[in-house]
Amino acid sequence: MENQIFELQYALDTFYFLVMGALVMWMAAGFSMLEAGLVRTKNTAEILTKNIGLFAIACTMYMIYGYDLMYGGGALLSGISGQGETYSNASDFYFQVVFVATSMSIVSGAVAERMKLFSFFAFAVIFTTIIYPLEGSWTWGGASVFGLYSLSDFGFYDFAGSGIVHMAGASAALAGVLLLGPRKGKYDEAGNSKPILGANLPLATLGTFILWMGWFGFNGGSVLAMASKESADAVAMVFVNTNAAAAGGVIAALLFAKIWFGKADLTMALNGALAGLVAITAGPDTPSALVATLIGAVGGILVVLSIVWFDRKLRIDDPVGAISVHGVVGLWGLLAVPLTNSDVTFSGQLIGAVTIFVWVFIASGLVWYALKSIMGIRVSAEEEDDGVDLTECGLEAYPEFVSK
Amino acid sequence: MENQIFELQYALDTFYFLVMGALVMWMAAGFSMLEAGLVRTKNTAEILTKNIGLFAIACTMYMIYGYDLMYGGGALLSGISGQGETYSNASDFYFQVVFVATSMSIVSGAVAERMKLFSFFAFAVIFTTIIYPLEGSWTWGGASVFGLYSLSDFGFYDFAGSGIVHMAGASAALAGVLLLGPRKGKYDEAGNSKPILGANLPLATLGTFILWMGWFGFNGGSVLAMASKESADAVAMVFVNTNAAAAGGVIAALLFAKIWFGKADLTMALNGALAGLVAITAGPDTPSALVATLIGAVGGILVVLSIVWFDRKLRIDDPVGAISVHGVVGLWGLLAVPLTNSDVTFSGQLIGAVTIFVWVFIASGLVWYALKSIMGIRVSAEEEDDGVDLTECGLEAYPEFVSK
Amino acid sequence: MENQIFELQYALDTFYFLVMGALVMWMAAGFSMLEAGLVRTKNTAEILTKNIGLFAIACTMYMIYGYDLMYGGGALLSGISGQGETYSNASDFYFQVVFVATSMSIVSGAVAERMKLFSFFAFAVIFTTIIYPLEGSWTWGGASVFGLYSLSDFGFYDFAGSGIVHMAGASAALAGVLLLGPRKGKYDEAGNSKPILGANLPLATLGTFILWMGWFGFNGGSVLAMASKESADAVAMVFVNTNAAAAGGVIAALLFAKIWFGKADLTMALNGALAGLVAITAGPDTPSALVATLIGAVGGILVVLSIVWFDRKLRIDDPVGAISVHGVVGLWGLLAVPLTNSDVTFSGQLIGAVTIFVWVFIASGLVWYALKSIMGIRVSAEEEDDGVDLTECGLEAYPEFVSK
Amino acid sequence: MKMVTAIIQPKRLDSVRQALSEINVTGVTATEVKGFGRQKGHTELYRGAEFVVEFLPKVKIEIAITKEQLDEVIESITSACKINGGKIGDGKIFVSSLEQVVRIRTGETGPDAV
Amino acid sequence: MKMVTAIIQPKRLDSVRQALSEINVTGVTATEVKGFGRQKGHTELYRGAEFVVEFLPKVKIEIAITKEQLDEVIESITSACKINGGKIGDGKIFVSSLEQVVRIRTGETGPDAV
Amino acid sequence: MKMVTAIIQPKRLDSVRQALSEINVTGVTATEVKGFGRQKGHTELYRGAEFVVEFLPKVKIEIAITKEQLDEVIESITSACKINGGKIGDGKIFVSSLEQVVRIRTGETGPDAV
Ligand SMILES: Nc1ncnc2c1ncn2[C@@H]1O[C@H](COP(=O)(O)OP(=O)(O)O)[C@@H](O)[C@H]1O
Ligand SMILES: Nc1ncnc2c1ncn2[C@@H]1O[C@H](COP(=O)(O)OP(=O)(O)O)[C@@H](O)[C@H]1O
Ligand SMILES: Nc1ncnc2c1ncn2[C@@H]1O[C@H](COP(=O)(O)OP(=O)(O)O)[C@@H](O)[C@H]1O
Repeated sequence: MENQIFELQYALDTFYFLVMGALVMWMAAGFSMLEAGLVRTKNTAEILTKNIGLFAIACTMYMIYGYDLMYGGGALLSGISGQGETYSNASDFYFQVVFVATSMSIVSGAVAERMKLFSFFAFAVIFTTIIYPLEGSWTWGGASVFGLYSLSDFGFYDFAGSGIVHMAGASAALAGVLLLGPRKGKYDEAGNSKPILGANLPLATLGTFILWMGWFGFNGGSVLAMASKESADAVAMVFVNTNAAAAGGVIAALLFAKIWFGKADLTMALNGALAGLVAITAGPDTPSALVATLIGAVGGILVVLSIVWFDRKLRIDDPVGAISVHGVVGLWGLLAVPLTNSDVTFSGQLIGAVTIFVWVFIASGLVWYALKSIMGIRVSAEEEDDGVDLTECGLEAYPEFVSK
Repeated sequence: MENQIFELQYALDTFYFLVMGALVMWMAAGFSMLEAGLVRTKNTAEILTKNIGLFAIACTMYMIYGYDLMYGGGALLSGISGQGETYSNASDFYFQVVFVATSMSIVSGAVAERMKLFSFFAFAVIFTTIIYPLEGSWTWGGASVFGLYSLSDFGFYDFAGSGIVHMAGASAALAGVLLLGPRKGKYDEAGNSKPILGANLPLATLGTFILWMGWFGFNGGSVLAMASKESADAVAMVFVNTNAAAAGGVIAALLFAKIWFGKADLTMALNGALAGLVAITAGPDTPSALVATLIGAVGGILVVLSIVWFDRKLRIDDPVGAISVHGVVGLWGLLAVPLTNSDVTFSGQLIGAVTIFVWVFIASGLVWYALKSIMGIRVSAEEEDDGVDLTECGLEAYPEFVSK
Repeated sequence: MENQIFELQYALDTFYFLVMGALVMWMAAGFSMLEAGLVRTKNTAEILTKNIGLFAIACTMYMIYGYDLMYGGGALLSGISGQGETYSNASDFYFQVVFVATSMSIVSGAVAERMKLFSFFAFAVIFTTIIYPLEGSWTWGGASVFGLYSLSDFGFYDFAGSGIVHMAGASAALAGVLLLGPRKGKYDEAGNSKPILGANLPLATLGTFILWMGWFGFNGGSVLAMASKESADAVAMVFVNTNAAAAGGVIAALLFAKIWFGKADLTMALNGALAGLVAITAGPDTPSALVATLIGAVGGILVVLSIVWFDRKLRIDDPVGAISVHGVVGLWGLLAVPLTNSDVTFSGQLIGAVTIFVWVFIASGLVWYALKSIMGIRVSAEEEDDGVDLTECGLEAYPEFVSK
Repeated sequence: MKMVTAIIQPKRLDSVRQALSEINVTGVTATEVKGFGRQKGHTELYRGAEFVVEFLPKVKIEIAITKEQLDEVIESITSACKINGGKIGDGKIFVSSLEQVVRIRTGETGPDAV
Repeated sequence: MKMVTAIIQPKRLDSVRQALSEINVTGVTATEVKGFGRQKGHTELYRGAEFVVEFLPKVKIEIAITKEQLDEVIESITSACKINGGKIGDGKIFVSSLEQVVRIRTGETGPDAV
Repeated sequence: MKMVTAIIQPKRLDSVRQALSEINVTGVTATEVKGFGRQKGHTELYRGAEFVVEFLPKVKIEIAITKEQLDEVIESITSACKINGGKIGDGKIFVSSLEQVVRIRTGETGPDAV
């Protein structure tokens, strides 16, 4: 009978992992819709192709080698057909694999509308096989950083991956964007930023809601256990805080945009929701719901400032604001943890953040650079004018609609 | 070991609440897409902003005070960081908070295309902090109505909220619409109704499917327990009946529209699905699947009649049919309970319905009226012509598409 | 206490069924969006109506009689209000009913843009009441084929329905398409295929992601149990393999299309994902993740070949590629099982496949033929030119957009 | 015969159509266009960056008429579009000469075909 | 030089294009428009309320040609659009005079540029 | 008065608009059209089947001007659209005569109304 109880606990934990993982998988649709809504019509089919392609690549490469590098267990999942200790190993892999896809998804938005599709896929192969898994091995995997130091010694804490997943994706994106340059027409000769409007805001909004929903799996699943009173309470609190932070992000971004721009800019409200979610991801377990709302709200304000700052001051062209949402706010998420978690220090968080950023940024930069030399990473100016849908995919996203 | 079993039960019930709650949260996306599809292009970005904003407001205000008013436990969730008896308190809050957001979502569709965005948000603050929670305290909360009488004494029964959530939202919407008046151009001088076509029916259909899916959480979660044979059977039956009623609503509305109008009006099929769902929500636990189908089918016919009646006879302009779907059919749902549940009486249901309607309608009317006096609730005629997207949000939903 | 443990297991299994079923229900939205994205604007509202209508019909007819025919238990679910042995009977019905809807959904895409709406609904009634349930009774139901032979004697194995659900739907579609003929303008006098472009690829992509997500319920739920270590491990492995096969399908289809056509055709990537999913559905329980990826990849290549072959060689006009995705790849899925499951033989699989195909194709053909004689199945050439949205539904999907 | 082309505010299309049918104009073709005249576009903010909406949405209507109808048609369009004494953006009317008109259905040509 | 403008049923665009290429017309511009002539819109029901679809979707094609090509072009369009002896809605052709044509690429002008 | 109609590449719209405002053209109307001239469409593959994209997306701009402005306007459009010495697809300009122009707002007519 003891065994039956164990089996039930095992089954519940496994089931919990699978349901949470399915929600995270759903985030792939969220990123696709968000990005498809924020680019121009002529680049829509390509970004959809990019998103479904990168998800498939991430799932395959992480299965082949990435999971082994991050957590051990053998390439090709050789070690996970067997059973786990308190839940099925396969469910753990399933939950982890959708995380690497999330991190990769962040990149696709930032490099949108001008990157060669297959260069992007080549990058995705390396990012999901090595760059992310190695960084993941230092953090969640517990390995030491190139044998030099161990992040756990500094008490680095990143509950569900504000840094490990989101800032990592943003760091890779930043490296790519720097090498790629802004979209044609984004800055005039005087260096003034010229807005390029997203073509389909209902899609972008849908994407945001999908991400919001999926994030319950992202954070909720990161408790890694459900089948006890303690873990059940923890998961429930994580759900509440995740939701609260997203709500705080929306309200703050909306009000802030209204005050600053005089208009309730929908795209900023969407970025605010995502910023709230990214902000709470490093520590959704310790704050109260009110504090979670505030952490999200700070994220919501930060993201508006950061998007404008990247766009107008740094002249870094990030069509969907991915670097701000996942990078800048990801960092804020890491640094906010010590506010409510006394086991965590600012310095430890900073060391972790720097470690992740330096590794991912440099490694990604080198890979982008190599790809640039070998196959090129940017489409020609003429192809950019015509839209990458035609040149990369040979079709249009809305062939019947009259569009610019 | 007994404790282990208790913990497992506790974990399963908590997990069940969280999964059901995530489905209900997902309904926010459903309302957004439904409404975005049924308004004109020029008002699409604004209604998306309204929907994501109201969800955030509902989550925050209910956390700050609404939950306390409805169920006690302290403002700011001070009482719920602790643990529950048979499931986590936090999971209960999570499940409840998405209900208030649902009720609020109903309003946004009815007042679409002409209301000031920030007046709407102001209303949302009051509705989700006081109007809905107070009404909820009388019903699910068990408190007496202003100390006068107690609905439980009349055996009022509203399983998942046909009245408490849906009719309540519709009552608030009705009060708003009456003060707001119809959209410009909706009625000609002779008082003839002029249709204003929804701009994007695939979005509206997507929204309906999202709501359908989310409703399994809405009704299924309202059993409030999963971890016993009895409750598991109950939840399963609720799922079956919820699905059956929606199906009945679709078929009835489609056939009825085909016979009446000569065409299989898609928008009526969508309203039919929602009507089926609203109709069964007051009592998805007692009917057989066949009876549930019929209850839904009656809802599907009612909704077609009601939409036409409101539009052409009463000249109340409700762009998405929210008052009919959630109000009229919500009432039908309440009154249908005694048909299959012998513990419930028509009179009890009627008293409950009247109580909810009177309170929400009057309280909302006063708030709308106050807002009208203070900040105005309607955009100017010129702004309405140009579309609220430009004037309220400063952007267009589909900036590249040529539209009216 | 033993009883408590039993109740917990019962509750967990029931809950698992319901969650998996909700995911499968969600596939209805996936098919709707996929098909709405792949037809022309002028036929979009009608295909949405078709999809929500068929889902409602499937749910109602299977409740009235289909479930009884397939698994026994009495018409009108008379036998299932009671309780099950290890899980609630109602949850089993819920899980099964969304399968018949899936099978029916496959048909709607293939006959799109030219079929009469109500003839389609009439077919749906018969397919979901008799044709599918009878076939299902021979396979999952365990009954003998017209008293002649029993598929279980041949060891026929179809885990979640590559053949029973997907190939069956495709067989019914093929019979319909043959009687219906190609869309006007699809082939010129010389018999050359003229592409007819899908009008909204973001919708089609969304639909694919929805199906991908829903498929975890489709395959994962088909383990039919969760509440033991063994079944939990099995469900987890099924999730991993389902995901791996879809990923393999995307990569293979994308690369193959890139090599063959010179372009990364998004629609082929989408079909590749679905092909991967269909391919693994007959046996997601036995392969390793790597082998599952390969089974999906073969599906991805097959689907590209098959779509081109049906279109250009056989001149069978299947607007969304349903016959290739679900039929051809469904067969591949059945035949791939013996590769990793030693209890299964090629011959057994072939006999099962032929049985399903012959029955469904002939029975459906007769029904289509009868409908053609009685009420006609094809709209007039003029109606086809104008688009079925106007003639069947009396409205346009995007009334404001200027479209062809 | 004359071709009258008017560029008007989209929101006036309905009243123009009514005004024209009152004077028995039996054919109109409308196109969605973007334009600017004296009415320059306005400045908008998108994600915090300013931009000028150069082209504003307009509707172009084309009406083929006989010489005799010309003044009445111009008058009719003008009064349907000139609101509150005339505001920038109210629109513009262009008149050119038509050499031939053919009604495909009947093959009629000239003023009869208009 | 002449500018021929035809308003046709969208479903005829393909046949017109073919008919024109058979008589060596080398340039065509097409616009999606809405219009009404003798063919009045029909009444539809939306959510139970009647409304008249005033403007029907049409395609406008513009073809710049030399004077010599005029009759042939009109003939060609007419026969591609007149179906079953002529139905209301088949369309209308307008001809006006062109003073100048310039091919941007080469700078050619006049009939050579057409 | 003249009506200048130019069919150009969509991507040139911005430079044409700028070029025109430099020579003080105060009104422009733009329409999204599809067209072909010498530049024939290209062949695409969709789901493995070849098809010819007959009509390519273009923008039509219409500019009403006085006779005096004509040469300058043609020159200005030409130089904004002729890229790299002229490529097929660069576009075409049509000029016709305008008999009358009316500014609705003020009722002005003739050259003053342009
Ligand atoms: N000279 C012109 N050439 C072409 N179109 C013009 C011209 N002037 C005005 N238009 C069109 O008419 C529309 C309305 O012009 P408007 O701003 O009312 O003109 P005005 O200069 O008389 O105030 C413009 O948006 C533009 O599409
Ligand atoms: N007088 C007109 N002026 C402008 N456009 C016209 C006129 N008459 C017809 N049209 C255009 O031609 C289209 C086809 O007209 P149609 O109904 O076939 O004409 P009719 O039957 O009167 O000859 C109309 O939809 C409209 O766009
Ligand atoms: N004869 C014509 N009549 C109408 N439109 C034309 C004609 N010739 C060209 N066009 C329009 O001009 C556009 C650009 O033509 P282009 O291919 O650059 O012409 P060219 O023949 O000078 O190379 C075409 O896409 C078409 O819309």
